[in-house]
Amino acid sequence: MRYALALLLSTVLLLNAGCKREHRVFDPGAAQASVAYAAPLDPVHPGGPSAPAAPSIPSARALSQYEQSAYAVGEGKRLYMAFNCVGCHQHGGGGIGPALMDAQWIYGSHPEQIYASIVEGRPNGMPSFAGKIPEYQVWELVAYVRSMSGQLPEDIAPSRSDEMPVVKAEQARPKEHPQDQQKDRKAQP
Amino acid sequence: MMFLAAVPGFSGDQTSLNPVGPGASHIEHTFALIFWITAVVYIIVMAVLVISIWRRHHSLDTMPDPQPTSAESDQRAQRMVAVAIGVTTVLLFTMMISSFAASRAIATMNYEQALTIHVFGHEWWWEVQYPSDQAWKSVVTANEIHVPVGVTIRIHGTSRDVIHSFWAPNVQGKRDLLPGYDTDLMLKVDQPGRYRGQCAEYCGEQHAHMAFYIVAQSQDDFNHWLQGQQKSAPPPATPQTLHGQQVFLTHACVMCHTIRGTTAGSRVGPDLTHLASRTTIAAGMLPNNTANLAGWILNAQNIKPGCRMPPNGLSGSDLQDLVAYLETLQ
Amino acid sequence: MTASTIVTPVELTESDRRHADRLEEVWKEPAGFLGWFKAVHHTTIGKRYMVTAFVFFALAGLLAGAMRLQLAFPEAHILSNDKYNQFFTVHGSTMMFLFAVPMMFEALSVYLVPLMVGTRNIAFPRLNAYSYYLYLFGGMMLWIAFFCNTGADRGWFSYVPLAGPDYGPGKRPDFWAQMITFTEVSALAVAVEIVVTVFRLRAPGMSLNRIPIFVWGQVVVAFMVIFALPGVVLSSTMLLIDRTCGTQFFNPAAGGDVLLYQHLFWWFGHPEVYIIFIPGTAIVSTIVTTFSRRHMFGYLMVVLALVATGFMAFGLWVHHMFATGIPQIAESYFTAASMTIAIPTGAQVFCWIVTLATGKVVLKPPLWWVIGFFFVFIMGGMTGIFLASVPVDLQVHDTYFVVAHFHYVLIGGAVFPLFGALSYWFPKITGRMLNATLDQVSFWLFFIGFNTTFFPMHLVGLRGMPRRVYTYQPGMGWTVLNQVESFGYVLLFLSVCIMLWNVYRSARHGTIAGSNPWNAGTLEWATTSPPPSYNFLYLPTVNGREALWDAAPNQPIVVGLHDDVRSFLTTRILDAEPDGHEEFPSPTMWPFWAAVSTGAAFVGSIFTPWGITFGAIPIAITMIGWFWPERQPAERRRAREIWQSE
Amino acid sequence: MAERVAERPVLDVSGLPTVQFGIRSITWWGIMGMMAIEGTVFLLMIAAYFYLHSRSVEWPPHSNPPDLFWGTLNLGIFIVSAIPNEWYRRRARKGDLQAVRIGLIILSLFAVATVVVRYFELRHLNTDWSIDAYGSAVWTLMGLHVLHLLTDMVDTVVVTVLFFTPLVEGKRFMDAAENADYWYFVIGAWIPIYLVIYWAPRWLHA
Repeated sequence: MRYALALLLSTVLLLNAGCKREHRVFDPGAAQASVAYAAPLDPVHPGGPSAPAAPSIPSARALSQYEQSAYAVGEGKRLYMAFNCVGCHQHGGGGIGPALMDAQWIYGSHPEQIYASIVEGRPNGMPSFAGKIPEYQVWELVAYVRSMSGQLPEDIAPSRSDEMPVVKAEQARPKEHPQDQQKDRKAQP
Repeated sequence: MMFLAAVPGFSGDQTSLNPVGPGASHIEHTFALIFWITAVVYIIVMAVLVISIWRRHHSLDTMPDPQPTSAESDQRAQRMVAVAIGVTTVLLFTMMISSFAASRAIATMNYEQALTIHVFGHEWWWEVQYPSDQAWKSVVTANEIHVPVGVTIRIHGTSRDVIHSFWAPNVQGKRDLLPGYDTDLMLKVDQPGRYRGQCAEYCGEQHAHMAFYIVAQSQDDFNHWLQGQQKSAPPPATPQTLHGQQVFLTHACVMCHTIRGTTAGSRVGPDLTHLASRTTIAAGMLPNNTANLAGWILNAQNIKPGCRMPPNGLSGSDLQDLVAYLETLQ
Repeated sequence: MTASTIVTPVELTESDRRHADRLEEVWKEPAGFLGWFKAVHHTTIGKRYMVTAFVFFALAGLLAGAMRLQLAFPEAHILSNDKYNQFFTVHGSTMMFLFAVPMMFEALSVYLVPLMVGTRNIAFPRLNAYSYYLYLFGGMMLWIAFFCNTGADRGWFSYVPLAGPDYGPGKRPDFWAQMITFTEVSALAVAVEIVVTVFRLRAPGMSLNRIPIFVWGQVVVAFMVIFALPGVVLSSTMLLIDRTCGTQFFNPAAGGDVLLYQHLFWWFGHPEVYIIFIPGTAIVSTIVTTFSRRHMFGYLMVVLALVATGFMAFGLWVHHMFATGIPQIAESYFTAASMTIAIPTGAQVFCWIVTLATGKVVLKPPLWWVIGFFFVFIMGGMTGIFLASVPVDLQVHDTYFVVAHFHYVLIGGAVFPLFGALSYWFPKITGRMLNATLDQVSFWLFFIGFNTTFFPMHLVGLRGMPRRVYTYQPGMGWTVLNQVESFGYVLLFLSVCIMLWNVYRSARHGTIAGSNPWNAGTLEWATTSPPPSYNFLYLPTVNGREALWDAAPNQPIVVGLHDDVRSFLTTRILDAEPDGHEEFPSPTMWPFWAAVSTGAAFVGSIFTPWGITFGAIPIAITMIGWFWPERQPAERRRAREIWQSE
Repeated sequence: MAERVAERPVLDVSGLPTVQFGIRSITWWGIMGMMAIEGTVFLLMIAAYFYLHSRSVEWPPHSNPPDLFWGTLNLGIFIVSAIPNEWYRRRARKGDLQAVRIGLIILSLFAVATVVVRYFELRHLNTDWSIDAYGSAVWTLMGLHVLHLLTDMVDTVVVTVLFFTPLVEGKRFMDAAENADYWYFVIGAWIPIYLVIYWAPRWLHA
């Protein structure tokens, strides 16, 4: 009995997390459906951390809808393969393009910055996908990319895929948090 | 056995009871045999049960004392039960043999001069390939399998993601497409026509909308169709279709779809080189016409929630031109 | 009857009364709120199992209603595809793992077997309590997750890779897999208790060939549980660690194999079907015997049939996988095996018919439910032959034909006998009769409703409707039949409501039953209704297959057990000659705490692999607390223990 | 004890033993049930191992089989432990307190020893559960037996402690005897698992 009550109470708390994590938005609505176009580049440090966000950057709440939904992150993972990001970045290990599962983030690891990297492209090879990918799918990609460096909760980040395993678990680097993220963590206690 | 399926408004193009190929008809014969045997047995057993209860029943309020059982009546009963079990065994054996015979007949379909067609299950559509030794001759299409009548077909399939099951009941029994396995399914269609098939293994959000059609046609029609499919897409003729092509190549479409003869070459979604030659879109869900095509492109998610086709916020004119262009892809 | 007057005398002598008081003192369940968690008597736990399992049955039934509503119209949008997938998965998983097995096996055997073999409690009563709490927590977990939109959505057998890490985002399949673990542990525990109870705790004289058929059935099931469930324990564990620890069991790219899961799952999954309906057939044998007023015809044949079924059940799991394309020789073998298993079942049917045909049939509600069982279950058996034949199976597999088939087998083979059992044993459990008229009404509603709902499914399946589709397109010729099915659901719903009302009313105002209202022959009727906390005033001895019918005019009773402790008599496995006496443990809170810590470990392991590792510590502590003896009882036992002579 | 009920024929069981061993004890049957369950799990897991082998061209895939030393050492320890195990099992049936105490201490030490060696075994499996199906199978099979071993270690230690409390009684001797029976099962289970994990890769290596 008491345990049942306790369970029910803890559930009410779980409910939020649970519902968010399992939430599946199939139809993101017109705003997010339109393809993402490049934001004007900051001439001073192109694509630098201060790059202004693209006009239709969703609010933090809308963002969390991607970063807290296992389904959205999973979709991001699927698109990461479908759009052949693997071709250059591998499964996060890096190759032609930089690795994504470590802490060296040339252009910053904020969602907006990754968004900009995908939509605008970056010097030395990262192509611009401007106009090619619907907003919400870009955000799903962003969420997945961030999950690769351990910036998303474990119960939301996808686990192994049905491909050749990338690294042995015991050799895998511990998930790293990019510096700017850590700064933020200190900044807002 | 059609009487089991025959109802007004039932086209009979997706039922095992209306076989149009040797595979399905062998199965249908076994089905009929088992059906009649079990039906008769069932009726007899139930009759015996009801009669014996009726003969022996008393509607009493108090429960009488247990009756002594007479040895000789039980011995008679024992003999009867022994006979009944014997009969059961014989009947089971009969049905088993006919089942083996059917399996055998299906298994011995001739692999040699069979036409090979590759079928790949995707969430939630079917990729169909007609391989050929010359690369330019091999054909890729989706959700519509054209076959020549009377020719043995070898469906060589596997899955690109989860387990699907290839099933066109009028033609042949189902066969799972498993990731990591290559499966061969032999079939033959004896009557021209369109036969519907559907994924029969639960495969996620849109398992319900994963249909395909087998189009059986004469050898000549088939060859003609195949040659048509081998061609690349015709270049856009009018300024409208030209703009439509531009829209296709500069928007999300190009990320997933192929149109041979253009720069669009992604294999994530169905090959659209001859989209207009197909009768349905969205894996057999909608008839292929202007309105459906436009609606599908605009917001596939509210037609087939969870499917891989994203909604596209295209302006009215862009959409019109795009659809116009796609409809030229005969 | 003679025996019953012997075991619980009609007029108690002075010494009987003193004896009864002492037993009551020793055996009464602890009182108060905390007492609820300490209870260990099999009747208490058994009743809890029944109520809980029935609640899950009702919940899953409501889900079915929602699904029928969605399917009543083509391309309906009453349930989204995401919701529908959760609904049918939770419906199936609940019915199989939280209703059918716990009700048919755990609930019935825990409550009835100790009474039927004439002992005072089930073997390992604390383990019994533990098993109940685990089952409860497992079920609650699945349903709470479901209400948090985390309901399992990959089907009741959660095939990989669909349920695997790559295609099952979030935690839905993990909750499913852990619910399995919970229920499996509890079922395994009960299986061991039942085997030991029946092999060692039978009343003197109840030799193997005098064990009631119901008990035989439950023993066979217990053994099947012991050997079948490890299969699903393994497959669900592999699924879980594939998802959380990154193992590669089901990843073809890394040498894994998706069929491995299916083999392991069906190694359990097929015996599961028999685990569910063998208790049903055992109930039928019991009711048929009582209401045709004669000993079961062909007792030996029926028992052998049960045992044979138990063995064969392990030889035909592959017939669930014919469509995956297995070698033809294997196909032939499994076809043969699947058809052969019809023979023992057939033999049982013939024996029942003969028993009725040569007996003096008294038509009472329990027998009506059994007649319903005959019509429905045998039909299910017949359609089973279609599935056993490989080629036919390739057409009907995974269509609504199969849905119809297994509902005929499972509802026919389990639910009809269960409701029969309800009206048959209700007087024993509550002490009052179930209202016969209402019982009749709910029977006819259920029988008609069931066939209206499920018979058309055969046809719609033959017309090519696959199972597990959240909707279908107009013009397929499926609409009308689906609407008929949905209408049938309404009747089923009404029937169950009436039954609930009947139970509620009768439990309060039903006519007093007395110890043996059906004048039946098995031992549970040899004590008062409801049974006292010590089951029998004096342990009975047995002189025939139907203990009460065959009792000698002066059937002896067992004396000489300590009545100041919960002592019980052990007898030899074959001839049930008295062998020794031991002592049941006293009521305690520990099993509850052990279950809580086990539950915490299981739930934790959904979110991190460390859940089990750290969870093991509290489990170990609570288990030690559980087994740690108390001082006085130990000393008292030491004072009067008698060692076996080598 | 209930006084006789004169007017009725009775079956007096008051003289029957209350301390029984082996097949005559209830606990023994419970333990047997547990063994049956665990045994089935092990068998199915071994079956799964060979099923995966049948689906793979190379076995073990691109890795060396586990190093023999530690596993074989453990096998040796297990087999040696059978001797004191059998000795105290017999003494327990006689109610020989001293012998059982000594035997239990020895067995606890053996249990701890095997767990320690097991740690080194795991370090020398030459594969990882996340690298391929072979690794997953090996680690899961190992994991199952580790779980099994730890359970029995805790169990043995607890019984040992009990035997140094004033709570000793006939029941405890039954526990001791059954603990010994269970240890036999631990040994018995290890032999096939040892063969599968250490020798199957060598024999099947193609």
